[in-house]
Amino acid sequence: MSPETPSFIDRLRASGAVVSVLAIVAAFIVGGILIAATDEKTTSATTYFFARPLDTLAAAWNAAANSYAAMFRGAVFNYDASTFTAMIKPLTETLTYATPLLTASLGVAVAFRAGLFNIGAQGQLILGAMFATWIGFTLDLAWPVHLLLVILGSILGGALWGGLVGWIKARTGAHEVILTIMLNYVALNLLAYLLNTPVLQRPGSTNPVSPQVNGSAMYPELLGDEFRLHLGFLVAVAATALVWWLMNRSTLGFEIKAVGSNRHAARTAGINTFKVTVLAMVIAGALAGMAGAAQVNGTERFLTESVAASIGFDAITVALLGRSNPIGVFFAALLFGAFRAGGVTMQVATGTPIDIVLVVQSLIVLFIAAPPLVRSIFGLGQRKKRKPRTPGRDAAVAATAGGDK
Amino acid sequence: ACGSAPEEGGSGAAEEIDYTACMVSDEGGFDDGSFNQASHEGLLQAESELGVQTREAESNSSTDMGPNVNQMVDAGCDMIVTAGFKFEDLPVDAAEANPETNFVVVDYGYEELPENMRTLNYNTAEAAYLAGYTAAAYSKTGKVGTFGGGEIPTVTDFMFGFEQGVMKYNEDKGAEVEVEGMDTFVGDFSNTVKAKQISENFLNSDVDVIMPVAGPLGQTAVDAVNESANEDDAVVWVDTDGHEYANGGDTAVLTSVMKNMGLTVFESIEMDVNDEFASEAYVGTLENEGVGIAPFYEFESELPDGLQGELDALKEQIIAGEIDPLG
Amino acid sequence: MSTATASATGAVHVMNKRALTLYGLGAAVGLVLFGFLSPGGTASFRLSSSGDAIQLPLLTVPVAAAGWIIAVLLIAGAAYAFWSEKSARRLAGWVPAVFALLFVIGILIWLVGSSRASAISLLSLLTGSLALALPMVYGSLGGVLAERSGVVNIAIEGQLLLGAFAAALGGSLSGSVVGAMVSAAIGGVAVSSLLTLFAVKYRVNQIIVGVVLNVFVSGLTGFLFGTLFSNNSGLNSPPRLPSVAIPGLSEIPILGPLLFDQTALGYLMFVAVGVLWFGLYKTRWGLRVRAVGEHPKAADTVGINVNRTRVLNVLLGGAVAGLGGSFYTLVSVSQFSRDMTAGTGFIALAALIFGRWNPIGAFFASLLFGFATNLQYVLSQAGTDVPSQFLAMLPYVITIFAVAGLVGASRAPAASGQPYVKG
Amino acid sequence: MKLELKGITKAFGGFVANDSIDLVVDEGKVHTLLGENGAGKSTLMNVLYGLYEPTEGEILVDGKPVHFRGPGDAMAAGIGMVHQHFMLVPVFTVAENVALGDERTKGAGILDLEKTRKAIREISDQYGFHVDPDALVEDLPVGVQQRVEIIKALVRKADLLILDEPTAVLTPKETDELMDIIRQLKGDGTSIIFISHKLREVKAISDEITVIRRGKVVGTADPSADAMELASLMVGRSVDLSLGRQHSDGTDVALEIRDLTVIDSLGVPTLDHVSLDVRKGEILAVAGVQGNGQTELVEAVMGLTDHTTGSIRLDGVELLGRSTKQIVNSGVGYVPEDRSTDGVIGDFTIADNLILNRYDRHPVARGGSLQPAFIAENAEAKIGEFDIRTQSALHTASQLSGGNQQKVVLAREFSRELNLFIASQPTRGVDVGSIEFLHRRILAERDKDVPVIVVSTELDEVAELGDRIAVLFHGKVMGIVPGNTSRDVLGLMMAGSTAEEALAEADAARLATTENDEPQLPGGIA
Ligand SMILES: Nc1ncnc2c1ncn2[C@@H]1O[C@H](COP(=O)(O)OP(=O)(O)OP(=O)(O)O)[C@@H](O)[C@H]1O
Ligand SMILES: Nc1ncnc2c1ncn2[C@@H]1O[C@H](COP(=O)(O)OP(=O)(O)OP(=O)(O)O)[C@@H](O)[C@H]1O
Ligand SMILES: [Mg+2]
Ligand SMILES: [Mg+2]
Repeated sequence: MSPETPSFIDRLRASGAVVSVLAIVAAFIVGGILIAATDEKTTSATTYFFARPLDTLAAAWNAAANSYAAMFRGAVFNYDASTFTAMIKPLTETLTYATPLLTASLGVAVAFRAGLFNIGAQGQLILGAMFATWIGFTLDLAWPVHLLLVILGSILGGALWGGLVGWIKARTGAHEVILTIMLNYVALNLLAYLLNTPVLQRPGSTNPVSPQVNGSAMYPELLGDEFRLHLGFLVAVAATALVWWLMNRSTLGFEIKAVGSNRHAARTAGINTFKVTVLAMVIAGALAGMAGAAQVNGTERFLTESVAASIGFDAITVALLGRSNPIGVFFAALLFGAFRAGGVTMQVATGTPIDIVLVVQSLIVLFIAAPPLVRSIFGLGQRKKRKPRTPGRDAAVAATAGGDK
Repeated sequence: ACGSAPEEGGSGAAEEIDYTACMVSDEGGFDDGSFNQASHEGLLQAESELGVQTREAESNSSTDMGPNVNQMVDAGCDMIVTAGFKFEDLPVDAAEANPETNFVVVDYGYEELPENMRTLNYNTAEAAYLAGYTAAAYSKTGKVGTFGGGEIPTVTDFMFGFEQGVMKYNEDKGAEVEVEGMDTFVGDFSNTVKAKQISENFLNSDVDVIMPVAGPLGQTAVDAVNESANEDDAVVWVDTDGHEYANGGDTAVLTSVMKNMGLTVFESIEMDVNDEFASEAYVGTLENEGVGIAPFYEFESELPDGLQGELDALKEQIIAGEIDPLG
Repeated sequence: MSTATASATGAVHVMNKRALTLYGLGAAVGLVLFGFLSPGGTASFRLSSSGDAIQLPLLTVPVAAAGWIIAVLLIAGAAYAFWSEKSARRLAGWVPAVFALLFVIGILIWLVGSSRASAISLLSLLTGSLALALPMVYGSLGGVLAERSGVVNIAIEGQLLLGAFAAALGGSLSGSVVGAMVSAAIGGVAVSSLLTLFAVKYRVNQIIVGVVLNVFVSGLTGFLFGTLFSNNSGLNSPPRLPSVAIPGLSEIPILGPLLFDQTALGYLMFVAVGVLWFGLYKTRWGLRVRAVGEHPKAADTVGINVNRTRVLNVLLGGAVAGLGGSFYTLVSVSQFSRDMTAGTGFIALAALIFGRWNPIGAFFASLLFGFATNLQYVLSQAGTDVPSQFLAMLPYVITIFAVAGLVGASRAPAASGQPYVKG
Repeated sequence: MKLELKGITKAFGGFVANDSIDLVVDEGKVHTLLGENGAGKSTLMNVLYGLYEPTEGEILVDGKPVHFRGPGDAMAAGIGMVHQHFMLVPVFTVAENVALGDERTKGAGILDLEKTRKAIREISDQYGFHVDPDALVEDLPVGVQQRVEIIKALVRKADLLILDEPTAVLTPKETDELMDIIRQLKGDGTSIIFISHKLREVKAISDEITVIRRGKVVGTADPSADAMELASLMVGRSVDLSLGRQHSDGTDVALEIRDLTVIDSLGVPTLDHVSLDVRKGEILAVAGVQGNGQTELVEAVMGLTDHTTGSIRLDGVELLGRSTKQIVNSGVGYVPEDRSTDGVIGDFTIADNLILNRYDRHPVARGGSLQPAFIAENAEAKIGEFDIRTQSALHTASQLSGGNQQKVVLAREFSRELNLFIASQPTRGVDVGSIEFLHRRILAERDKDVPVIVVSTELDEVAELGDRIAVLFHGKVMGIVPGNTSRDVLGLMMAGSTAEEALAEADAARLATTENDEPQLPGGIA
């Protein structure tokens, strides 16, 4: 068995399910306080707080509870809906949101394992999306073939952009954090440029939008027209499995982890660190590129400047939350997908600004990563000390610690 | 936000009626000091004056726009307004899938409209033309400037109209007022430091009238002008009336190129409430007052006499189709 | 991680192929672009603005001639570099700097020559570079402070943003710029204290904490902006921080307006860069901080409290970055808006790495960014045929070339990113 | 200073590393701690130095109980420590390292390094250290780094100096110099706690010896005691220090190195036209002071150096120009000098470290896919065979002690048929019990007719293992001498004499001094 850095799941187990649940509860409480504090009914009730304090509390409770209930209805199960379809739709929305996030996060995770801090999923996704879109609307092919080409194109686009980072890093030792940040901006500007030229701009339009991709280039919907969930999700699941195999069972994964943990020892053992650095970034880019196809050929159908949304950045958090372990990443991506989906419903139903989702989301990550804090918040005693371990140095940390080459 | 949003449920709120009007913003959000905010005010106006229920959703990213629209449908909205071109084909798909719900699309048009859809577009170049003419007439240095947030038609239309207005002034008066910045774009609609610097670059190179077409970033130009040593520097505001909306606008805003989105959104809702909704591609023009320029307020006295007359004449010519504000 | 026994064989004094390639490439580009592909004509630079006391004449250079001269100098520089390499001499430290400067001047003349501008205001270009760099400088100084003590600070963006927000709120409530700036610093410290709480106390991966804190601050400020500020615009109208020209000095041509007509934040920036550099390299405090960042255990064994040093440094860094954030709402624009820092914190992160974790390096790296960004705006203002999107790429592409070629592998403080556990 | 430790107990979680240890160190005496790897010596010293809080027990300085909350307190009480792994900041200068924590300032916190430089020069002159205060520590040889550590303690006026395995990384000459320094310090009244696995030194320098096993004091010994006796006391069983080996002349030449030249990044040749032969079934020991090209020699053979010219032929096949992977796959086994950096991957499990250089070969992998079952079986087998002390094959390598990490490396390299075996500093920092084991394994490999190169700065090891000994100086071979060549001759060659010169000089010296102050030890190891 290869070593696995403790995954999100491991953390759950290790920190005790109770603590994890409490972490989530704590995050929701903080979010709830924010919601209540800025809720108009609550604030107006505070004006007569001393007369009827319970009013304030009730209003605060209502404000927070309604928001969260809406979030749940939007992300998991809509118990208010009348039809079965509407009831389960939230779950499918969660999966739809999670789809591009999942592969992009896997990309970030693979790079982490190679000791590279890849902030460039955003740019890699854009390149993938450009390739996928172009293939999607220029070619006229039968369905599975066309879609397959689109996926390959997105992989190629992302791989190019990621590989470029790997190559420069391996050749010159330039810090990948700088390279990826810069290439994100370059990709974005390149996209903006191409969307204003005939290469990607919709004929007859002066807006920076691409034509719609052909039906044959689309991921088909999995559960019919009622749901947005598309085949891309299954492809992402397959990619997860593949990455799991890659990182835990394949010789290439072994090399990646070896270089990521100790490039000197890896080199001494005969591993070609140059090749591995480039390949790891190629794979990372390819996975992020696939997210581009999921965006355009799964849900959006056409390409705009905002195709990457904040997926590339969320991917970093997801990868870290999943401890760079494919299975951990999978569940972390679902969690984030649920937040996105739930946030939309919450906003529509209760008018709570969607930004609160970001707050709760980030608090959950922090709390889950620091069980002792949660325990002390809830006044639980320290658990029996586990056997002390050498502090696990994450590959990611080693990565920022410098371009020692 | 620029200025304060009108308080909802203010005085004389109308009786509540069983009608829900909904709105979805693009990534800018309803406080963007631009088209999202302007459209949003139409919704708030409908709430207070017509007594309709409202729902609103901001899109945090492009991925939220589709789900937001769908959520609105599911929430039983009678009308859904989408603000901004970024929704693209999304509202059409939604409109076709939900014939019971009416859709209003701001700042985007389609070749064929579904029965239950109204699009609201604005020929901002017409008003910008007048503003350009005014700016040229006002400029003491003979240099005016404009810049955009991103290079998109809803932005560049303003800029082209403005440029043509200046050209017209040069032609009519034999002047040589230059327009700078036709290629200058901040690159986004949020980076205030960059936008501020662009404004200062203009002022440093003796441009004395700036028209920023960059949503919330327009405020940076107002601030730059208010801070500049030169008393004459001024801003041409866009979308709303900057005299009220911009922070410190009263001392800086020469005029504004107004795009009456709030009003037209309100009117669309009103139509539907009165069962008069019709599928239509509305285009706001000088003629129907969907676009226009704001009064000059304090700057009135600094403009050449007779300017108002010239502007009125130009307006007539544009309405009559004798002048193409896009050149 | 490197131990005390790290051998000297990794020393990088020697020039390598990569640097040589870059010199060659620079010379070749110079020859082809500045020489053969010169747009011809003249390029004019305005050296003073209309309001200045002393008016300087327009500086006009013949583009072709200047291009050839620069090309020849670049070739000479490259030849010198090759010769040094061949004869195994150490290249003098000023050579890369002068080479890069010549190259930038060449590009500048070429770009101005091929633009439609009658004249470019050099002053505006330079003052603008400084203004664009300002929040970046503060951000990267904040980062330097944290990373020098061994804590990776990805949360610069969040510190700037909360600083901007707090300055708006604190300024509006107190009605004074000092109140605003103090609030901004407190905002930055608030982010830092979360960073230290999780990263130092609970030893959560520092990068996770940083990344997450950025999201947290974005969400929090966005939420409060949408609720608190949108209902009370009075909370979002901070006072302005005025520029103060230093009498006399500010009248010096070029340098005067550039350096001596600044806001308090501008003057403070120069002071901060200098003080931090001096502090880090010349004082007891700095020696200890650097030791903690390089080899915490060694510091511990001589009685230095590692985690306390880290906490204090990260907090101080937060105060600096937060203060920089106040630039957004006190100088740049008169109110807070959502996500108004627009990724500057990440560029600041790049700048501090580019600047090799040194305050002065970070300052110049930020300045390079500011310069490239403003060059783009100054050129586009006059009108050029280069698509705006390509001009917009300029700062980023220049940075990539710079880190890949001239700077290369930079060495982070060795313990950066690693929580310290005794024993 | 007189130091007393009374009933010191230190537990990590449930694991007791020190179990009520009593120890008395008298003023001006050298008190040695002996014990296997992991016996708890370093832990005890860390407690004494204030790095660890003792679970129980007390420390008395000159009869008064003291309580250290951190190393600062210990230093203030006059205790200095030179750690097993140096506590120096590599990118700092010597002066900065010495000043750290005890800075002289010009007021207002501004450093006054000149004062520190002066102090360094004074101490350096007094003890003949030859340390440049402005040199960067990372550029210094380990021996000099160690002197910097000692200066750090002396500047702080330490009355008691702890030296934790100070000689593990030193050359014989450096070791001799250190011994002189210790004697000088002792003469000045400084008390010293000395930890070493090298019995020769221990016997030469100690005034008292305390032996620790599994965290407990198991006895004291007299410095004049027999080395075998000491070793047995440490390990708890009888150790046969003499391998009783036969020298071998080997058979056919397997490895031919011709005119091997390596240029470093500064353009300086670190190996200069080196030519060597290694025969099947012989051990060629390569001796030399660190930094004279031994490292480059083995790295060149492994394909790890740039700018390498000449020829390296193994069984007639040219290795130069091939990738490290090709060289490894052609049956070259390699134990690198720095095991924690180059030998193992700390974050990887022991099982994975055991397949680090054949992870992609049958039967570890099939078609790009690792075979976990095989990897697990392999790990169990090797852990048993090499007596690697761990609870599980899934523990990470960083959880192992140095000696056990070394066993992992050796187990990995001996997992396959070898055509050449190279070991660099194979027993550095390893206790006598383990050394015995490791040496036996290396000899066993030779006896399988494999050509072996052992690089060591340890003269005892060189003499013990080498069938022939090559001495490198400044990148050149000073000569190749038989395995039984005396220490004196080897020492001279390492300092730059040719074999002939060295032999002549050593003979002269032997005639001059008939009495030898180093007691002869059996078996030559000790
Ligand atoms: N921080 C720690 N946490 C848990 N156990 C530890 C820790 N440090 C040391 N140990 C355990 O304490 C025991 C003693 O270790 P120590 O380092 O004192 O050995 P040593 O005698 O110095 O060995 P060596 O001769 O190899 O230097 C070891 O078995 C080790 O597992
Ligand atoms: N945090 C820790 N948790 C558990 N065991 C530890 C910890 N830190 C150190 N150890 C153990 O302490 C022991 C001694 O560690 P140390 O690094 O001192 O080994 P060593 O044998 O002295 O190394 P070397 O021979 O390389 O000098 C090892 O067995 C190691 O596993
Ligand atoms: Mg030890
Ligand atoms: Mg040891």
